[in-house]
Amino acid sequence: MSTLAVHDHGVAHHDDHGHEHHHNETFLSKYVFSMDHKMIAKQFLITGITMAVIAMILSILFRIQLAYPDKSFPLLTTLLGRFAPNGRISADFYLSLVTIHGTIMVFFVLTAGLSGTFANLLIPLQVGARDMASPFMNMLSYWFFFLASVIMLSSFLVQKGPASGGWTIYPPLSALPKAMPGSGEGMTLWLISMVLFVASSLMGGINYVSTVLNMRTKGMDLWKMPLTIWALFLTAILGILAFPVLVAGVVLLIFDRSFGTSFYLSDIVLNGVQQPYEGGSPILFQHLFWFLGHPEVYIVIMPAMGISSEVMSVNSRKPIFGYHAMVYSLIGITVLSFIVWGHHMFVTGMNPFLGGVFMITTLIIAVPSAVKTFNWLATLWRGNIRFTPAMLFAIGMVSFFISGGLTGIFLGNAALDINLHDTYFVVAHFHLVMGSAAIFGMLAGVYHWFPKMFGRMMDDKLGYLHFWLTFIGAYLVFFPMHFMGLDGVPRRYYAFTEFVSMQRWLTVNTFITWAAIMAACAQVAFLYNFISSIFIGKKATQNPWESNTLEWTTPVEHLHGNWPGEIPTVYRWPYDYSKPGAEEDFIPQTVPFSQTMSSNLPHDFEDNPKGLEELNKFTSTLKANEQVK
Amino acid sequence: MGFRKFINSKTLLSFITAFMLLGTNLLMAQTEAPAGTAAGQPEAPQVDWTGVGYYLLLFFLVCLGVAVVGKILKIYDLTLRIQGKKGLKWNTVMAVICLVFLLAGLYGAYWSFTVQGSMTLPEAASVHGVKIDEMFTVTTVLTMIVFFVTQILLFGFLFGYRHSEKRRAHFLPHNNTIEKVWTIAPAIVLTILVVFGFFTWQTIMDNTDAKGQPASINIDITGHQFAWELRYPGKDGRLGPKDFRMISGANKLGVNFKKKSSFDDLQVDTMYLPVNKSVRLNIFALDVIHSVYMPHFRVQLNAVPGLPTYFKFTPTITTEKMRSKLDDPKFEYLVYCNKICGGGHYNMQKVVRVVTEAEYQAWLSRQKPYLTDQLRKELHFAAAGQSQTGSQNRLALNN
Amino acid sequence: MSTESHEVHHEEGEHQSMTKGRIIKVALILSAITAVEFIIALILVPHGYLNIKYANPVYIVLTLFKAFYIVAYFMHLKFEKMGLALAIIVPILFIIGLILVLTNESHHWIDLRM
Amino acid sequence: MSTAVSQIDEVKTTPWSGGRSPFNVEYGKIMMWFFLLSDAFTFSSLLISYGSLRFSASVWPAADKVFQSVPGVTDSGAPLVFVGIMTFILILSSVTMVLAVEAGHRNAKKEVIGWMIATVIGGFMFLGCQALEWSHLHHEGFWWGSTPALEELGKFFNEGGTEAARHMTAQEFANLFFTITGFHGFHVFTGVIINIIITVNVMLGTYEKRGSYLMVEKVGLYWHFVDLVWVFVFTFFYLV
Ligand code: HEA
Ligand code: HEA
Ligand code: CUA
Ligand SMILES: [Cu+2]
Repeated sequence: MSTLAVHDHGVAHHDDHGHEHHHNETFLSKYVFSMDHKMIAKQFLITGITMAVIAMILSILFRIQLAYPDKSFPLLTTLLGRFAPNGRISADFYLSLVTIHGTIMVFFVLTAGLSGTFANLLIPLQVGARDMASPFMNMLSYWFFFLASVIMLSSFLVQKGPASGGWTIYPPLSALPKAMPGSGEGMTLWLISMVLFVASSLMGGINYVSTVLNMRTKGMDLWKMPLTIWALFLTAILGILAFPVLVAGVVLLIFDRSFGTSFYLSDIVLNGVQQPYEGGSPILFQHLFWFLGHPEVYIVIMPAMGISSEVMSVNSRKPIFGYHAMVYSLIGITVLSFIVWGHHMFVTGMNPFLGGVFMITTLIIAVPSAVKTFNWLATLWRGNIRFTPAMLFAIGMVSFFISGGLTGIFLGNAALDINLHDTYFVVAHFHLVMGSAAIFGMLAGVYHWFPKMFGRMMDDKLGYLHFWLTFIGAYLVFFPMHFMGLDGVPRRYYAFTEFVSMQRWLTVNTFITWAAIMAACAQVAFLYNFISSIFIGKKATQNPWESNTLEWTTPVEHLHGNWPGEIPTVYRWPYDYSKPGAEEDFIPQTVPFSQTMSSNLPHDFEDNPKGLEELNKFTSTLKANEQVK
Repeated sequence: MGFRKFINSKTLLSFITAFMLLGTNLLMAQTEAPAGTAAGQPEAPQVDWTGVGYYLLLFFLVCLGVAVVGKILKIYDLTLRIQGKKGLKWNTVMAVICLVFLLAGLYGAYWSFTVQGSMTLPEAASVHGVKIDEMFTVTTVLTMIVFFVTQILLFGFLFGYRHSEKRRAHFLPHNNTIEKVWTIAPAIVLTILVVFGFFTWQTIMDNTDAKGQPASINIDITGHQFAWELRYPGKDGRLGPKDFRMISGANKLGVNFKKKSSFDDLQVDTMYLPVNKSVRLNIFALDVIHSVYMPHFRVQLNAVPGLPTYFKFTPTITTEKMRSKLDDPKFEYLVYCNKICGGGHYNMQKVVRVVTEAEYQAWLSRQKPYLTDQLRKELHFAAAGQSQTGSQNRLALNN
Repeated sequence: MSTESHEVHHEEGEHQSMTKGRIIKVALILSAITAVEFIIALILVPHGYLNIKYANPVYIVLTLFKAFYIVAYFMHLKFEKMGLALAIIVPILFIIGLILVLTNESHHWIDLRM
Repeated sequence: MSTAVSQIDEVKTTPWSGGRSPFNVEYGKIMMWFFLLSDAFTFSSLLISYGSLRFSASVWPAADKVFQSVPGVTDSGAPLVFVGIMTFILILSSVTMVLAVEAGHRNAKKEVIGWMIATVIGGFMFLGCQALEWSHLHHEGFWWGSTPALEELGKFFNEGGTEAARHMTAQEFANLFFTITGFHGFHVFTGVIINIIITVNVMLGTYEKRGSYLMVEKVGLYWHFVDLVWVFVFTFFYLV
């Protein structure tokens, strides 16, 4: 990281540096402590998938409890031991399951797993760099993430079970070790794991940002970057600015837990005993948490948006519609996401005045989102659509984002949120938009760039099977939840048997659970497809999807520094698909305009007047010739 | 072609077992149901492994089925190719499935709206609740239009513009006018929603008693793990102050009895509310955050330790009326706890009865004062002793 | 997104970075500001020349001045390209949002505790 | 035609059009800047939390009554003198750091070493002072979760306020003071460690070989940032 000399030659110097690193390759330096961004990307992906599967199994476990609240499953006792005495998950452990499920899915799968994988894989490849700005910190970033994952999972081994205060760990519940079993060592481990995780994502983030800023190849100006890069770039910035605030909140929480301070605590009597806390405010934590928390949810969705845009453009053989609008809407979402966090706190005792303000800012976010949605639709319009599995998942992402986003409009309305807050309506909302849309974006990325990562193709048919089962499954799981929410069924409830009014939802719950199990089984198809294709998939060609972006100009066999010779220069934007007058229906970014005179448009030379003149000359001569004939 | 390996692959076997171990439970549930109901005996009931095996078998069969179908398709595909035909066009197949999904999905959504939609909350039983419900209808209409239009377009395009060798996609990078349109259109829709919503919110959250109308009834509701405590004002209509340092066995809420106003406060177990009288809930929590959630009145506000909050509303439908409306003689309004607060979070309810003014007064007169005889005795010595605990070493108590 | 215009300024900015002389000057300014703060805290306020209510804003303004000098000269941001400067300064605006909200909240907490 | 081609294919060479750093800044420095940006957010949130808790309190200990001692010299009657010294030390060490960087630009190894050592010493002195400050407050009875006895509290406050309120805010004050200055102290400490490492590297001539003292500049950035944070901590804990 500490090589460089004179500023101006930063890039150049970096390259030969990039090579120095990888002379003699041992197994350790190639597969374990690798500093090659492509390998690190794979590490992130595989860890991410593992965590995803674990979190999914957790969700199935607590779904079973919700579906059969008063039945006993001896197997659970066999699997979970003390957490499920005589065949039933205990109330506290149910909350642990939900909490860890949420935490893993949001942070470990969709933050590290998603950004980590695709930022590492795509940024250097698509902007034309030899490697990340600092391969070393990149490696550290992965290993911190790995450590965090291990610690998070290890909390299942402590006596009183993992953290169980919900993934939002509101104090006092999370601050008072005696308030519930999960707030003991489990919560401590959660906090430690989270600090490591933030360190990891910070190291990753600054790396991505400086790579995109500094290491673009010749000609790759900001308006020639693929939307994936834009999305990942802005995501990284979001992370850099949002996570530190969580750190502050967590630090104060740790002190409250272990050093007798009272930042978040006041006037507390825990089962009859006065606690000596005065003057703190639980609301303070909620502000600090959601100042991260809301940007976090966009950290989760924006890479998925970028990936889907790219995949949809490639597979409908059509330029993405309104490239500039897409970029500006991404920027808009990035900025807005920092001023809406209060919409999670409408009824938590926040000043109602602020509630009104946050409601306005929140609903504004729908506008850039609308632009994106409609642009996606316009991209499909009169396209020539190829249904690769990746394409299907990208489309699924759009469908889910619309459904989930629209429910967000209800929640964003403070007045309506009074009755919807913390009901299953919220659960439905964020599963559609995050648990489904973002996951589908990630899966689209996996199917699309698998050839780039592993040099082999995944099996299409299994991909189709996986998609339809998951797509239908997810809708079946999450659509009915809205109506439970509208009936005022609260979330984080261990059983709906205690309330007469909720018992009639039991059949629906059973149905949801089986739909979830179905969707979960569908993941077997994915996992089998994924693993087997790594070893026995059919070999990939260099540019299997006939795509324009730079990564497909690299050889199938990975090599450090990505390109054997010079890094190619970029001449055009990444979306010249089905350009009239071109013989192929795609023109890679590296093809100079002079080779495609017949297909050039004045629009291509907006910032190159000389070029425009030449083009006009050329066209006029063409016309002249025609007249001669 | 993956399917053969799909069946006889070891990696897969392990996955299947892993997943099926989860899928198995239903059957055992039936076999073990008695054990479950008689859940009290310490030793865990035995796992019925035949049940597990049964489900494993089932999954195998499914995989087999999938594999066979795959094979058949493959062979069919080959025969077509041998006959020099194009072979099976998966792309078209997918396009068709998309269309099918659209139609099925639309029907499914409709079904869900009608059937499950009818299971949702009855009409709002409070003044502001009605406003919220209007708000809700407007939002639903607008968003559902968007929902159906966009989804139909999405899947319609998928089918309509599926790949074909003859066509080329229409090169259309951008079109500023239409982009402006669909930036501004949602902006307008949202402005409507924002303005409408903003004023609704303001009116609901404005907790000051308007001049002229009588002051609203003050009721203290205090959450703790895992129950709600209620305190009503006595004749003076005022609630005495509280201090968590004064909490003791008999004085659960730490009411401060140095003040006169606390002497006639009442302790009640069911929340009775007079219909059409404005009520002001003063919301407290003793240990962790809870949330007073009364969905039928569209009322919710968190109970935060150290930060008293309050919510003002006016019930409009008596319990009786609501029972007849829903013709469910056992119907009760309820307070739920709607903020995760520990193991008992899922069962922290309190019955709310909305009654006529007369009934209310009658009921009120029957309630016992908070200041029980036992508490009287206790107070003489306890009052002093209690306040000390406040300033002990914090670490000791913390963990 | 284009900063061509600043290139020129930058080029010489790079090489005429911080001379010893300027360093000393900035150091003196910083000490001076600190000194002023002490005078306010130890003389003006105690002897009632200045009400604490007005002193606090003054402190904050002076602090911001110090911050400016440290960032601009010691951290050399003044001589970097405008682009970088903006990239660092603009995000700080979000902090202001947090400040506004939490000040508002803290006053609300007082009302609630009444 | 060939000229035409060349012009049509001509690639812009403006700062943002790739092939170079748009800021003419080497990537390591950009990374350092963004790291500092995010660290700035952490400290801001801590200070904002401090602010919100303090605003919502009725009374607050008066800085010039709490910080009255100059360890070793006097135990009271010298308000803010000691912290003045601390501040001055930190600013000085910041100055020496700039001088080291400036020397680095001239590739003057000897000078760099000299200034770096000066900086390290400054850092250690600051940490020492902070240790003294802490132990003093600790002896007076302030600590995480503990305050001086109720009757002694009076002397730390200007205006009235009930005894309960005073006890409460004194506690809040102690918690916030130790947490935030502690967090800052931790940054200073890491800064000193890094400085030492860099100094050693300079002595070994690592950067001389490399032809540039950029590394010194980067740690310089970090060190100034620590100073910057202190400026705010100082204002909000000792003055306001
Ligand atoms: C990927 C993550 C993601 C995304 C993208 C969103 C997007 C949005 N979310 Fe979501 N949200 C979460 C994840 C996400 N959310 C999570 C995890 C929670 C729960 C946290 C917890 O408590 O555990 C949550 C909770 C949550 C709440 C708090 C609910 C509560 O606890 O009471 C609110 C309230 O305002 C909200 C609002 C919104 C809004 C307005 C959007 C908007 O961005 C949506 C914008 C998109 C559209 C509007 C659809 C497309 C647009 C069109 C088709 C144009 C036409 C539309 C109109 C004209 C209306 N969300
Ligand atoms: C990405 C986020 C994500 C995902 C994917 C899921 C997936 C699921 N969730 Fe999760 N859930 C959360 C995030 C997520 N959830 C959060 C944040 C909470 C709140 C926690 C809290 O309250 O504190 C929550 C809470 C929550 C609840 C509420 C519990 C309660 O409040 O009592 C329920 C109830 O049914 C539920 C169910 C499910 C189900 C059935 C699935 C599954 O959909 C099951 C079906 C499986 C899939 C749809 C496939 C998923 C894909 C993979 C696993 C493959 C991975 C591969 C790659 C990523 C390449 N979840
Ligand atoms: Cu009480 Cu949840
Ligand atoms: Cu949000």
